[in-house]
Amino acid sequence: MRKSGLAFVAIAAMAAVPAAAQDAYLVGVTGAITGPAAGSYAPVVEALRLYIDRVNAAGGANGKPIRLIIQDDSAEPSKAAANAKKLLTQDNVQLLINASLSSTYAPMVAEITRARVPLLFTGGVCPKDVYPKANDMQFCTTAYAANYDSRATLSFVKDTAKEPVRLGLAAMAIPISRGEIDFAEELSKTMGMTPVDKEIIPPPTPDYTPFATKLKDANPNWVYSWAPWVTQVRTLEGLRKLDWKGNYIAWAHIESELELARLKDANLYVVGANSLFQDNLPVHQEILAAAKAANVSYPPTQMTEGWIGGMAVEAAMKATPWPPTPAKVHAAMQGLKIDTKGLRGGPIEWTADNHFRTKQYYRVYKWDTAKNATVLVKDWFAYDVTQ
Amino acid sequence: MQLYVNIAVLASIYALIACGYVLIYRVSRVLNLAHGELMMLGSYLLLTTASLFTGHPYLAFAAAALLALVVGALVYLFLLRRMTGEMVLAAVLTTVALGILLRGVMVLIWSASQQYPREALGWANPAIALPGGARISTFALLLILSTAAVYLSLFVFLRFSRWGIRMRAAGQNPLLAAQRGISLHGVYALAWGLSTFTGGLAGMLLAMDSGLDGTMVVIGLKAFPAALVGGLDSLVGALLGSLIIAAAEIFLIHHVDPLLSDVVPFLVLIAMLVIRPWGLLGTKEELDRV
Amino acid sequence: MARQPPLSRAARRRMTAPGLLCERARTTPEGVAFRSKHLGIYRERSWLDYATLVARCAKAFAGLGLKPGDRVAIMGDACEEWAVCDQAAQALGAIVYGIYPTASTPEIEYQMKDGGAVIFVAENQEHVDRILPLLDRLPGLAWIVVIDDAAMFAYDHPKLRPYQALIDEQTGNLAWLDHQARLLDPNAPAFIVYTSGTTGHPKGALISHGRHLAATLSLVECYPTLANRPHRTVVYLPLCHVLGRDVAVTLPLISAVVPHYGEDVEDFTTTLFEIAPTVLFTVPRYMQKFAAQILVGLGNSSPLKRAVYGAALRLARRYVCGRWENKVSFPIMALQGLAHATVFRPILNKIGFDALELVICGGAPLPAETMALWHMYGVNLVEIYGQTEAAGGIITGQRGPFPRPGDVGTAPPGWDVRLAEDGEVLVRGADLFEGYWANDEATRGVMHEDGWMRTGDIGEWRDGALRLVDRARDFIVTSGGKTLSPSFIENQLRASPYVAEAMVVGHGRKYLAALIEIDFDTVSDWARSRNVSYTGFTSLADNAQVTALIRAEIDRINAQLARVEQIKAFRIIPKALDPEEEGEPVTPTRKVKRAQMQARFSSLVDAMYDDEEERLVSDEIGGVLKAS
Amino acid sequence: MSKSLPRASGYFRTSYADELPLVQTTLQRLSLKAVLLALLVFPFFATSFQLDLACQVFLAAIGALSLMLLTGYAGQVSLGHAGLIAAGAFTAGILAKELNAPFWVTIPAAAVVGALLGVVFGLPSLRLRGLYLAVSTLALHFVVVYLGGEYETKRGYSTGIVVDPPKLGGFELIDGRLWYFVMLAFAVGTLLICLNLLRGRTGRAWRAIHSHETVAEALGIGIAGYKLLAFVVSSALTAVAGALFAYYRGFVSVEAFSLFLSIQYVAMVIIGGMGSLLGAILGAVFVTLFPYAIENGMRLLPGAEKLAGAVFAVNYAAFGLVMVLFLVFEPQGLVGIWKRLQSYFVLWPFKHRPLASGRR
Repeated sequence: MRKSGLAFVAIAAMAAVPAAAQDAYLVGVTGAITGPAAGSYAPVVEALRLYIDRVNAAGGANGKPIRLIIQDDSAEPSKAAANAKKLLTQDNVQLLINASLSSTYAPMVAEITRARVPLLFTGGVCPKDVYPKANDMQFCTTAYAANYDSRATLSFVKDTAKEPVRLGLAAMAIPISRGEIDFAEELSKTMGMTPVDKEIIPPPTPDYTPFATKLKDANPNWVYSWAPWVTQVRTLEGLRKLDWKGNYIAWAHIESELELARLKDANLYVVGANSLFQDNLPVHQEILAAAKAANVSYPPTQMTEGWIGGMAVEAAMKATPWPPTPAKVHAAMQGLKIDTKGLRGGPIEWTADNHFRTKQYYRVYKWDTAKNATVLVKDWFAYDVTQ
Repeated sequence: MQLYVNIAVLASIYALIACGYVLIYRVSRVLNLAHGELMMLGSYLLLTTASLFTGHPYLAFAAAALLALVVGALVYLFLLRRMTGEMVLAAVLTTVALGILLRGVMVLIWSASQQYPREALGWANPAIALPGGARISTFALLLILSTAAVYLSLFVFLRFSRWGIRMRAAGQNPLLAAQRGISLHGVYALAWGLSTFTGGLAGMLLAMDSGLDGTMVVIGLKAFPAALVGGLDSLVGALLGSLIIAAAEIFLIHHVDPLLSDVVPFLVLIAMLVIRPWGLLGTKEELDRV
Repeated sequence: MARQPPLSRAARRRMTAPGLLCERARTTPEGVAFRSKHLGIYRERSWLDYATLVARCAKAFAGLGLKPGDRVAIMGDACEEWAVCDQAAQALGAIVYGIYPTASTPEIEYQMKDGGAVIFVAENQEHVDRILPLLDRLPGLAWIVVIDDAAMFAYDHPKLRPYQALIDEQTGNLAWLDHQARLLDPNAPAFIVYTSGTTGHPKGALISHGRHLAATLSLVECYPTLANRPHRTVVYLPLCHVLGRDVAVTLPLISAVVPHYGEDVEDFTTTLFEIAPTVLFTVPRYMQKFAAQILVGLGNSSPLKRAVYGAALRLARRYVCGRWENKVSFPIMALQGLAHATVFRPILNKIGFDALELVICGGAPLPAETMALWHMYGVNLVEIYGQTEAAGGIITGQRGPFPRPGDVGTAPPGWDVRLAEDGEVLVRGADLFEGYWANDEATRGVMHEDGWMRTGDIGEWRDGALRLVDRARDFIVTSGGKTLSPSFIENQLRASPYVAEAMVVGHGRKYLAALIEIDFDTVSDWARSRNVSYTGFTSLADNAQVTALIRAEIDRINAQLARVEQIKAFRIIPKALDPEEEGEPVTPTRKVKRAQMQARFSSLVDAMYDDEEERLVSDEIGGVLKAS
Repeated sequence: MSKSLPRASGYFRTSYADELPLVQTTLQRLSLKAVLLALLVFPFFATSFQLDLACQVFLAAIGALSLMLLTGYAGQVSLGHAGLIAAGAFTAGILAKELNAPFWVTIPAAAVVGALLGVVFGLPSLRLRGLYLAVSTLALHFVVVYLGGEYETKRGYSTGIVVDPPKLGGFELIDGRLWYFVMLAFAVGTLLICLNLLRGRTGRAWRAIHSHETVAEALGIGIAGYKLLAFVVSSALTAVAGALFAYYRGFVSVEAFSLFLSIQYVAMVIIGGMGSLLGAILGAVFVTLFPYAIENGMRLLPGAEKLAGAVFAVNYAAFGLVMVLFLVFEPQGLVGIWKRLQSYFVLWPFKHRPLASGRR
């Protein structure tokens, strides 16, 4: 009967349901902590946890701790749906957080719409639903803003380019990236640029050179990529390998600070909404100290997004009178103003019909070979989020 | 010209990975679906040895390659050996399960972030200009050379060395081989070791060229159609298959739609399976039932 | 399945079996007469089907020229065609006798000559092969009817007739059969049963229609449940044995017992399991065998299961002692109920015994230990005592339920039983056999003019019940002058699960010794569980560890015996006793023929005494040799 | 693999029709009733999360049963199961989205699409066997997923197609308990379809093909027809599961149908125990619930809170480990354990069946 022991252990473990403590604000998190996409989302969850730990150590919100219940969805939509169901119905969380790939959004939205619990996106791209006129239940803190990002990038390109822009575009073969790059392609035409080539690159590919070759053959002087960091950087490396000397502009993912220093590429620009650690603001020191204390497995420079997410959670919970209910949290979030302490160009403000932010700020960084350091190319410039 | 260089690079990547599938399938008729994970493990091992032997990059590289060999043999001795006599499908699923286990363990040890073993070893990767205006990165060139070296030594090893002949014998007729006093377990362990070694080598070189993250597993799987098109039990076939798949992929990327590159290897594969199920150079065989 | 109207013996005596069959077919045509497994399913035969089959078979026999008074021999295992042929022949006024399917060729020849059958019904090709070489010496034999002609395609003998074809071409029906049955004289002989004597040639006991029915009624009188409610039973005893005939042919006619035939007698354990009979007629050997299998099976079970079984058995021992005394306290009863539900019932279920209401065991002495064990398991096992010469009835029977083991009960009404001066059991009644077939001398040997019949068994009365001591002539007088009953000791030996057969010797010797046939199944199980390697029966019998096992068994039994009764030496015979083989010292019913056995294994017997002498000597001198 | 005898004594068959009933003994009948009762009562005591788990199990069971039919009985290996589920889900999603089709149209439509795909998936089986066949189905999986992805992107449903809950005369099927019964009904229906197919001529033909194709052909079994039939039936059932998935989760997206899903289904079949419908169900239960079990199990460990960051990697690894252990130590699968457990009680208090030899 030795072999059936396994089964018994499994059954015993199934039977054990953790007792839910009801003296805390309950926040459910589902994120891509394992799986191929984990590199971009696990640090977010880690930072979120660190931040909330600090909040709790400092007395929590309204004298009550905030309890994070974290689930892993490996970026699988069905797992995310199941997680959401569990967090909503078994743990009775008052707020749900998504830190995963965009493919997990739809199933989670379906769940929260039924349960009437607010959903906060902290890891991936902000869905259109949080833009005005916002979906009642969805909120977003992440830097990414579909369409605004491309607008900011292309306007920067237009301002920076000294000659007519022949724009190359690179996307990853996932819908969200393709959609943004398609938008950028159309936008570039209206801005007087010439899109010369668009590469849509399947996610796992052993060699980016073939795509880079095709891109290079179209002879662009600027290449814009808005995709997961892997695709952005590998395409760049492929182009450089082929001796392409043009300018490359990409989205500033959480990895970008370390990557700029690694690549040391004079013509690589990154556009982003977060300030980098080289600014060395007090909040950056705070993050570094916390990460060091907790001995985290991810570089602290990748923790900005999660930290901002934590700030949003803290602010939301502090604005929610005890005892909390999803409705109260929701009401509190409708008019929340989150001070990002310099991590962003301005605060994140939510209104009844704008759950994104009223102003989206951007900055452009690049590597300066002379200084051997990352430098700010363009300081905060903002777009009003209206439509 | 660049196109042909690209084909050469991609084909060598596929070929170096595919020979791992072939080595194991040839001797034990097991399809190792954990090859991608073992490949990734090889590159992570390099990361670790790089930090252990700081300042001695060659030593670190050699140690990692040796470790990969040992890991492969251990995988056979502790796991797949127990699956002899079970359904082939069960053995294949065991390798899948091993892959899942390895993935979890690797995230646990090395986290899921991007890693750059080349920087850890302190090597640069300058591009080299080739005649005809084409360019190739140092490590891509190294990869082509390694693939050539690996295939050459495998041919020599299988044809002339004592253990190589044993391996071929065990692949052709295990029963007869065992009766002739060949230690089947030894041969299988060797095959697993060599397979992981070549896979690990591929992983390391790839990681050196472009970095290391969780997607490497999938790359391991992409080389699989190459092995199958060539014939799962033929090394020359694997080489040829890799070339065909790589060429098809690159021409499609360049002239049709880059998106197709994901599907095309499998379309080529289906076409192959319909025409010659046992592959271009594979042996026609009565395949095992489930 | 209508209840039988209670009919007296006198009324039965005026009937015939074919007549009763017709009556049943008329009154309950749809009632199930028997079920017979064929290609995986139990075909149900209604009384009308049965009667029709018999009618067609009888017509076929008539077509083959069978006349009243002719003899028909049937050789084969129990199967529905056996019963149909038997009834068909009887319906024509012919006299039927069965030949053991395991009989040796000389035995077949003797019985064919002695009985003088004109039709030989063979179950299958195997039996045809036995009879064909004898045909030249059997001029009276006109036809050979083969029941199962599956393997008969290469046979082309003018006397061969396939049963199915014979039946198929006939159009006999109930009315015709009824007509035939009315022509029968109830006092006319119906069949012969050859008694498998342990000495000399078998003798054919001639039994008439009416008396057989009346005698068999004694079973129903003793065990009214047989007629009071529907019962399932399994037919596996050979039909040429009188008990087998009772179960398969006669009892169904006069009670509510429905026989079930298995696909093959060899598979009767499967049949038992599938049918889960409510009554079972059996001989001690099977009950010993089943018990041994259970014990060995339990011995191989896990310690937990064994412990649970052990606890249940201890309880059952207390319960069954009380049960025999008819005083059981309520707590014990409740606990026994628990033990029964959790342990014994699952055990019985495995062999299809869990629905048993009554097990009737006869034919040979049943070891008291075996009976007690079954009582503990909750099986109502009763012992009957009968003889072929009692025409299918029983001389005595334990009524039960759960009678104390050790006796064979009391006589049913209609029999007078008394003991002769030398203790021999004598019986008198109206329904005895007619006499031995063509052997008046033998008949006179057992039938006294005053109506008392000698049974040849030694008995004694104990608490009003008959207790059998021994077969009259089987006594051992040791050289010490002690008169001992070997069968008593042999029964003790046979109660061991590892002993299939035992014969105690010692006539004119200083002490008793035993020849042991090991039970191949249980001993080989035992050997496997202990990694004792063996190749077959002989190597197992030769094995030193097996010898040690048997020695331990004998030592255990010796402890319960008086000093003079103890077995001092034993030998395991190197070969299984096979009744099918010619000249084997065992009857088809596996009774040991003492003289032949002793002659056959004389070297072993002598060795037991020689060896013993040597051992005694060596014991004496052992110290001396070692000292030097 | 003929039908075994009843496990208790006293059940004999007097006609061949008696062999057909699915339950033979009283004990079987009683336990079946108990299981059914438990299944019917469960939703009234379960939390919504448990209901969700149950629904996942039922969905997985439909898929696993149909794969078992194909792999465990007909002997045709398939790694394209996720592709078929995707096909069903996309059929339902697209029809609901584009044509506003009600679910009683989309679900049969999914079955039809599945059946058609089954023919396509099955065609290679006429030439291929074993691993090669598995690989060809794998290739088809990629094709299906590619097409689905193209549809998503081209129509602008970049994060998946949202599918509205099925409506029945103005009543929306959203309640978890109701879904539970719907899923249960579909799962039981699938089980009955499988049972009925397997105990008839079709099932016997499949088993014959599985054991030996040439011999089966010599027996007059139309190999091609029955192989294709296996693929068609299995694919149709799987596609229905996909359509249900689309409605239940309320969305369809290519990311939900990765290769890993196919592997999970193969794992269900093997961990459950090849060649047993019960095995498919047990495998579905195990593979679906096991990750949650590990998660809960990990929580029970001391200092689990400290490990929070590593928990999920450990979960992932543990899933692989348990699969490995199962394959190595329990090649008969869960059904092997179940049978041992069952025979422990059926044979109680014996270890082996006594009198089994049939010798006298």
